[in-house]
Amino acid sequence: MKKVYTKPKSLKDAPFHYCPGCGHSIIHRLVAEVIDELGIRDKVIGIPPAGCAVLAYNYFDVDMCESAHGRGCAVGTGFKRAQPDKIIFTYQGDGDMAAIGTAETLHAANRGECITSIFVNNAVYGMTGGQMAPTTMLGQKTTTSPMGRRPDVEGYPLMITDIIATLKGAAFVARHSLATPAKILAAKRSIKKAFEVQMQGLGYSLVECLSPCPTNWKVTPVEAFKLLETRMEKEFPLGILKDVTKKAKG
Amino acid sequence: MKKVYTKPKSLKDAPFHYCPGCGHSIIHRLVAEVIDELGIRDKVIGIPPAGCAVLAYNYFDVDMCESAHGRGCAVGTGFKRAQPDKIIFTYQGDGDMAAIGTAETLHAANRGECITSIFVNNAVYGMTGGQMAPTTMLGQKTTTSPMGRRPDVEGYPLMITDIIATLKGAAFVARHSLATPAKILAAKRSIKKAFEVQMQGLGYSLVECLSPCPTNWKVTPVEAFKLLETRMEKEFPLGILKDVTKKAKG
Amino acid sequence: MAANGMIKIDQNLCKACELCINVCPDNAIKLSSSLNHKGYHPAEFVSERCKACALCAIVCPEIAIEVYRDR
Amino acid sequence: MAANGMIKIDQNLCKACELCINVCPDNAIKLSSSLNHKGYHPAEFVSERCKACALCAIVCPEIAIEVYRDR
Amino acid sequence: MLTKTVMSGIGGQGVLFSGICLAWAAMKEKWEVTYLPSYGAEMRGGVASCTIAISDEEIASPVSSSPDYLVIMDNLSLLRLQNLCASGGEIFINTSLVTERPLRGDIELVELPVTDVAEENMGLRYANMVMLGAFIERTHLVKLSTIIENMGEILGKEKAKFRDKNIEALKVGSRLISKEL
Amino acid sequence: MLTKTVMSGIGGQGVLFSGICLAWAAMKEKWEVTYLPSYGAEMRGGVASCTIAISDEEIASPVSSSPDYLVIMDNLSLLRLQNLCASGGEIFINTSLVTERPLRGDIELVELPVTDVAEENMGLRYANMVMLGAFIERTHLVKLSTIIENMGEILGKEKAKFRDKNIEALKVGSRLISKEL
Amino acid sequence: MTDKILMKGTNALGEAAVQAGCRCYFGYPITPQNELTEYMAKRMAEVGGVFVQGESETASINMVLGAAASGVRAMTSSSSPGISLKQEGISFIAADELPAVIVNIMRGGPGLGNIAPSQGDYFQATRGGGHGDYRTPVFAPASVQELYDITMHAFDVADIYRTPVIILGDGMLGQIMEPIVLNEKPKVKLPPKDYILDGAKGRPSRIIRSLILDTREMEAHNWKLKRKYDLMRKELPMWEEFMTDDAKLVVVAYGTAARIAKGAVKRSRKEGISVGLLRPITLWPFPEEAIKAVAKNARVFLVFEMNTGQMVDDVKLALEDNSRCVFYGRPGGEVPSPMEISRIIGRHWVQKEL
Amino acid sequence: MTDKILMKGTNALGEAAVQAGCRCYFGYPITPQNELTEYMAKRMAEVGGVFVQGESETASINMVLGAAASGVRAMTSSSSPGISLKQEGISFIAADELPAVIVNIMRGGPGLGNIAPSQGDYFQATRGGGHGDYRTPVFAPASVQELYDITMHAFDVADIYRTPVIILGDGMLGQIMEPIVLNEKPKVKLPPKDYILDGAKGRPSRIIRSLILDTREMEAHNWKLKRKYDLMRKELPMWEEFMTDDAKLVVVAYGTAARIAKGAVKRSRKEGISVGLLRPITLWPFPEEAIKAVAKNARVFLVFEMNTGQMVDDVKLALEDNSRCVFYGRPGGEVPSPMEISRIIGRHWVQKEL
Ligand SMILES: Cc1ncc(C[n+]2csc(CCOP(=O)(O)OP(=O)(O)O)c2C)c(N)n1
Ligand SMILES: Cc1ncc(C[n+]2csc(CCOP(=O)(O)OP(=O)(O)O)c2C)c(N)n1
Ligand code: SF4
Ligand code: SF4
Ligand code: SF4
Ligand code: SF4
Ligand code: SF4
Ligand code: SF4
Ligand SMILES: [Mg+2]
Ligand SMILES: [Mg+2]
Repeated sequence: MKKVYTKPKSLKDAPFHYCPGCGHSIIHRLVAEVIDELGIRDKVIGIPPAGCAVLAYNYFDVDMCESAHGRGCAVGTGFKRAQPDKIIFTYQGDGDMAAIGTAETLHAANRGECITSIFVNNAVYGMTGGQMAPTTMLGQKTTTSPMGRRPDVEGYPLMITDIIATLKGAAFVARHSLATPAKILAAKRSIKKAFEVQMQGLGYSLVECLSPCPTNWKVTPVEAFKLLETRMEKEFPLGILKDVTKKAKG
Repeated sequence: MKKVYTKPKSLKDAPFHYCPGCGHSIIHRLVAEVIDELGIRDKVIGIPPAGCAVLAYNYFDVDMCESAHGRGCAVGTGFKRAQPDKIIFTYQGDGDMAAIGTAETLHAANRGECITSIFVNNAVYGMTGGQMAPTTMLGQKTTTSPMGRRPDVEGYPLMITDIIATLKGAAFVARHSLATPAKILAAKRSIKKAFEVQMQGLGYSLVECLSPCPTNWKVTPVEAFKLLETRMEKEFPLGILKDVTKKAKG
Repeated sequence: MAANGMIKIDQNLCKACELCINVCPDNAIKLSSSLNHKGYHPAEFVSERCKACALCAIVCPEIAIEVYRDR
Repeated sequence: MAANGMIKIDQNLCKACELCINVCPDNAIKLSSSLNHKGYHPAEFVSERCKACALCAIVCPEIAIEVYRDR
Repeated sequence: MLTKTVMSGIGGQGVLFSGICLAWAAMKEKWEVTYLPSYGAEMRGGVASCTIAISDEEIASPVSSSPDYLVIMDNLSLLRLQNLCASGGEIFINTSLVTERPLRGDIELVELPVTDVAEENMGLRYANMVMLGAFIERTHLVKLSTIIENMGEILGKEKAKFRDKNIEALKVGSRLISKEL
Repeated sequence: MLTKTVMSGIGGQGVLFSGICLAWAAMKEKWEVTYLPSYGAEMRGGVASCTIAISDEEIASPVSSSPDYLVIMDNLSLLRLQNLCASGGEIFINTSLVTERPLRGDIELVELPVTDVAEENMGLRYANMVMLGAFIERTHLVKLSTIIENMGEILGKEKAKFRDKNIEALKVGSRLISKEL
Repeated sequence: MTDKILMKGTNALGEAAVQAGCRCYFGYPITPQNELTEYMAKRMAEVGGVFVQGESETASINMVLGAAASGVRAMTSSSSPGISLKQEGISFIAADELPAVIVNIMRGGPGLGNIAPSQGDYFQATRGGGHGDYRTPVFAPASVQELYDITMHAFDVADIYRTPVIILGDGMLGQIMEPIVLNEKPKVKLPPKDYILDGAKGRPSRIIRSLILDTREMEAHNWKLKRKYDLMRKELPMWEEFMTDDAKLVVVAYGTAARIAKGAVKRSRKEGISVGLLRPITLWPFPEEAIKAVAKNARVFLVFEMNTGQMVDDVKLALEDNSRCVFYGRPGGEVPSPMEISRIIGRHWVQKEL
Repeated sequence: MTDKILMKGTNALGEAAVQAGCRCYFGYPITPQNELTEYMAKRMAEVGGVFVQGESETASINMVLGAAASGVRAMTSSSSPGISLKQEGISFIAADELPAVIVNIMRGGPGLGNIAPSQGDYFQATRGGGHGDYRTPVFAPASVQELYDITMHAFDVADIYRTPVIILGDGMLGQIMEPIVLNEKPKVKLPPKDYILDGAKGRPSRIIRSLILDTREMEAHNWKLKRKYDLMRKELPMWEEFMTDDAKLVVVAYGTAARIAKGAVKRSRKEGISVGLLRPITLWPFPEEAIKAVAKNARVFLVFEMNTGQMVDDVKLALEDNSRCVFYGRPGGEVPSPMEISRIIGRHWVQKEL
């Protein structure tokens, strides 16, 4: 029989340390598959975050450089400016990208840095144990919003992806979800597009993936994936928010 | 004869240290007039920036607390949360608010902090001698964009005010210009509105003022005021970008 | 019509999240009654009806599933 | 019709930016030929035609101008 | 006398709570006591463990490089910790999940199928309490009655509903030892 | 011998450039030299000043608490600096703008209407060069010719167009002294 | 209440803050101190205080500044990398002379390091990791009870001297549970807060600022701060001595390291070694006089730190004789056993022929 | 070129960086070092290098990390408050063992302070203001020529030891213009950059990281760094001695303070006082051995700093006799004259009956 689905080459042979049903490793796989398909493994430099994916360098079989919490896009800028021919991606959680890293993310996008950000939105701080994230939804209970996020006290879920889509330096911006296999494949298509846009030198690209954190949502993995559809996608509408290659054609 | 225009009471009797034709002192006067008119002098706490207006506490006759460069909205959050009955305003330049302070500004707005930011956009770092600001316009020469700002290298002017207007926590957001007496008076109306919105507890309010920096633009004051209209207002369209009180009525 | 397929599940990688079970259109997977060395009851392939659609592999967070097709 | 007005310019506050001169609809202001102690040729009020419109005061960055009206 | 116990399992097995129960009881019985959880970068699926030191005088180090007692709830824990146990110490093993055994001869093994027992009686999640009941019945570090009396307080209001089943599990555990003896 | 000169005016009057010219010439004439601008929070309108130290040996401090020469281009500078000048020192005053005079009797005053002179000849902005010409003609700290020869290099390519008028102003300034003598 | 309760270090700290009247907490999650942030989230809601999860550590410390300038007792907490991000803010708070309590539950470093107990931030805490001439009192409790008591004290110290105060713990102190007594906060006479900004009502407007362009004024301010620090040096030092009376060898250690050292001292005593422990509770001001006093009898000082050697400088500065000072370090999160330290004690005992 | 040219400190530094092969500069404006940032903006464009004005100091230092990990010589610069904001990043670069040059043109502090020459950041620079056990070489040049030469050296040191290096100046050194010779960069054998990330082409993929969860590994890394620092302590110290041979009193001062002290020494010598100057050029590693050597003849050390007393600790640590050490400080930006310092020298000369 023919093997039709197996581990991508750009991943090492290490078992993941993530919780059962965590979205991070699915997204790792998508990125690795894209790297394989584009044949760019030997040109890629990845920048994992401080967050549950901090150990991503143990999984990706490409050059990887850790970043301080939130500074992925600044570190990425350093790499890209120093080596414009390399392909740089940052991999960041919602806290990393949209709280402490707000300025770095926004300004890298605004400068049109040709880097790609994979933005894993699980609406919570996973690694540190379930605190409120900028993307925590109204009413959602976390350890630091024990009464559920209240708009008048903790503010609103921050739509950082939508903000970035408004920036002229951003070339490709999309939001996806891992809720179903079809959606997972759609996310992969956008990740591929994001890398391609970078390779064409068109500017900053970002793919947000709504991703489950069963542990901190305190539900089973299957429930968590359902919540992606029934809850998160309502707050964070899916879609391609910006694609300069489309505009060019249109 | 009746005195019809004189110094507002909320300003001290100190001559300004600003350069000839600088917009900062005009904006100081507008804010002071609004404080006088609202009768809130004894409830106001102002937060000047690191920037040319760093010495604003020498001019305003209200309680004033210096902020580290870019952290005005964080300091303001501290004040407002500790004393919800006080009226807090931050006074910030473009570098302060939209470069180093990006995260603090965005998140305070997103939390809907009931504070008011007066945002002085002169498209340049005034105090430090004319470096590029996030709002420096394409082609504009500064000491750190000596070839003129290039979109592919230095990125685009950051429309932070427009971004803030998209945030649910922001209640009133407007952009004005000092180009003519009529526009100056319009700016004042918005500043007043911004304070009122704060007093009504509706959320974050921000008034951007396009303001001349003749020194670093290397033109005469009269030319600088003309450039406000012929150049800056083209890049930064004036208007009230958000007003929740209008929506409530409509 | 449907291809004849099968999957291999690396039982020691599996964390019993049941996502594969949940997506398999043919109910071809279930949890094993034995424990793996991580303490999970891992998923196991139980059916001949697999059409190698790979949905299970696409959702498996542990890349524990390899999919094979007869043609 | 137009009110009769006048302005007072604090010559030591004035930095000769000429903004007032530029906006005055009645050309009622010009730069003085003498220097103030900051080294500027300050603005001075030169006309009887002032209608106390206060435009000059509104633009003056130094709050150097006070406007008076007869009624 | 200073006695140190390390309890270890995979996250979710409740070993941390077991440790707190033990520490709480020791406190109520006026011992000096420290409780130290291990805390890892991994949220779930990783090994969770805690160290409880009980003594009649001030406790210097709350960590333990060679505990007197080891309570092992899963294979990985055994793998990581088996060499730690002091010579002459005892290792309590949850035989329902732990398929391996330590090779050392200088320690005593106490083998208990607590997960199975819990599943049969109160439910899978009470394996930790079954183990704790057995552990106390055998070690006599504290009185089982002290834990039972304080279970309500330990659990707090939010988790009060688990009180009865926890107590039941403790008792089942203690009987597991008595039966064996 | 160590000689320190402080030049001061309001921003835009070009005293910093005058100072650089002086320092440059001193360097070309193989003196040890330091040039230190004051730099303030105020961009324009504030006082701008610089200190030039010229010596035949290594210069310790480039600042000066009691300069030998003071060059004063405006009233505010006089106000701030008049007490600084060393006893027996000289103060060069731009009488076109400086209406005040120092009260001290232990210093020499050199009064020159350089702004007026510049305005009449090359234009207002050359007042600094007129003053420098006069200053050098009187102090002989360096040779005027050294500055003139190096003016092109000092200005650099971008500002080369000012070379001739600068030189002219220097000469006018030096004649201002000669005439007075 | 004198009944003991079992409490986690972070929670004891949080509860003490609440009891001390802290009503504003601003922080950002970071292991191993998340439980403190989470505790404050819960408790501030209960007591009607303010809890804001800042968008970063930088934002949080500046929020503290605003709350402190409002006259409210304010606190933030973090762990090593997050504390580095607060350095600018701490420098500002020190310059503004505002009271604040800053908690650093240290982790292994530098960089991201790990979350194990470590004492790598001693210099940063005691030398002012931020810019400029300032110091902050630094408290290093060694047990949950002491953490509770010292936290209440820290708020008083902050108010009395108008200064940011640092509480320095490590992951172990934060995570450990021990029985404690919830002692009442001692009553302390505090100076009036006549500097706060609460609107210029019936008084002239006030300014809080650290920009002092005039160099003479700036110098005066620096010397004013220095005088304050000198006063603290006199008034604040705290330390514990254990069996130092007849000790020829004295172990100097703080926090978690000191606990272990104490166990080691007990062990070594049983072996007939006359060894004692001097445990600085304030790291700044450093209990120099205590070292000097003990040095009259003791010959050798063994400094034990969970780093590669930082406090050892302060001991040397007090001793003025580096040859009497030896160092043992375990950086990176390995917590040695009392036995290990007593081996080290024994080795030096023999080598130095004590 | 051996012709002298008149050059501003900041520009000389920038030019030296360019000559040393620095091709990536990331910075954020702050007085009194703006001219350096501006110089780099111009020069990087000319030499085809990278200039990015970061959105903050925090961003800039992390950009430096990325560029350094790419194998390109990279630099950032700032002044005191901005340097505080870089502390986390510096700790990461040190942990990652990446080379970088970080310039701090100090201003008065704490807080916003002022922009006058000051030396308040000595501790921050020499003790690792960031978290964790790390050190950075710190160079403190005292003239524009030295600034030029040392900057080139700094890049080599960074590469040789794979470490962030700090160049510590003050507003005066940055702003002053002096004639300098544009010396050529000395040729130095550098280790191969076999750690850089440039795509895993024809080699296994590489990782740069500072997270080391395993405590034993972390400890090993800490000791590895420590060994490197010990090596630097041996190999890096630089200092200047002036008239120390027969000096009974030795002034210890660095940077701008040392210039003034030198003038004072000359003056005092004329009055027959046998005084000398020891000027540390590296502040870390501190030239301890030099102090010890001079201390064989000299009786008293007068430490002069433009702060309230920081380096004085290092002198005391070297002397092991605090009574031989006196301190004179002028914080906040007042630059004393050589005469003032020679007065201080005279006073101690008399008081100590030298
Ligand atoms: C400066 C700093 N602050 C805080 C932390 C602690 N920290 C690590 S990851 C993280 C947030 C994790 O949340 P997110 O970015 O959403 O990633 P996730 O774990 O959810 O994937 C935090 C706060 C840190 N490492 N460094
Ligand atoms: C942390 C920090 N970085 C940099 C500075 C230096 N600085 C002071 S003001 C300023 C920018 C001024 O520009 P802007 O905010 O636009 O205000 P403006 O002067 O133009 O009104 C900078 C970079 C500082 N004081 N602190
Ligand atoms: S905590 Fe959440 S995000 Fe982190 S590994 Fe577990 S499930 Fe994934
Ligand atoms: S530099 Fe520009 S912004 Fe600053 S005071 Fe002068 S004109 Fe105003
Ligand atoms: S490949 Fe498709 S049919 Fe086969 S087991 Fe997987 S999900 Fe089921
Ligand atoms: S999806 Fe993968 S990990 Fe989850 S149960 Fe199936 S095989 Fe196991
Ligand atoms: S008030 Fe109006 S008319 Fe009168 S001087 Fe001013 S601008 Fe001119
Ligand atoms: S606007 Fe004011 S400052 Fe400007 S010239 Fe007129 S009076 Fe003078
Ligand atoms: Mg997250
Ligand atoms: Mg600006």
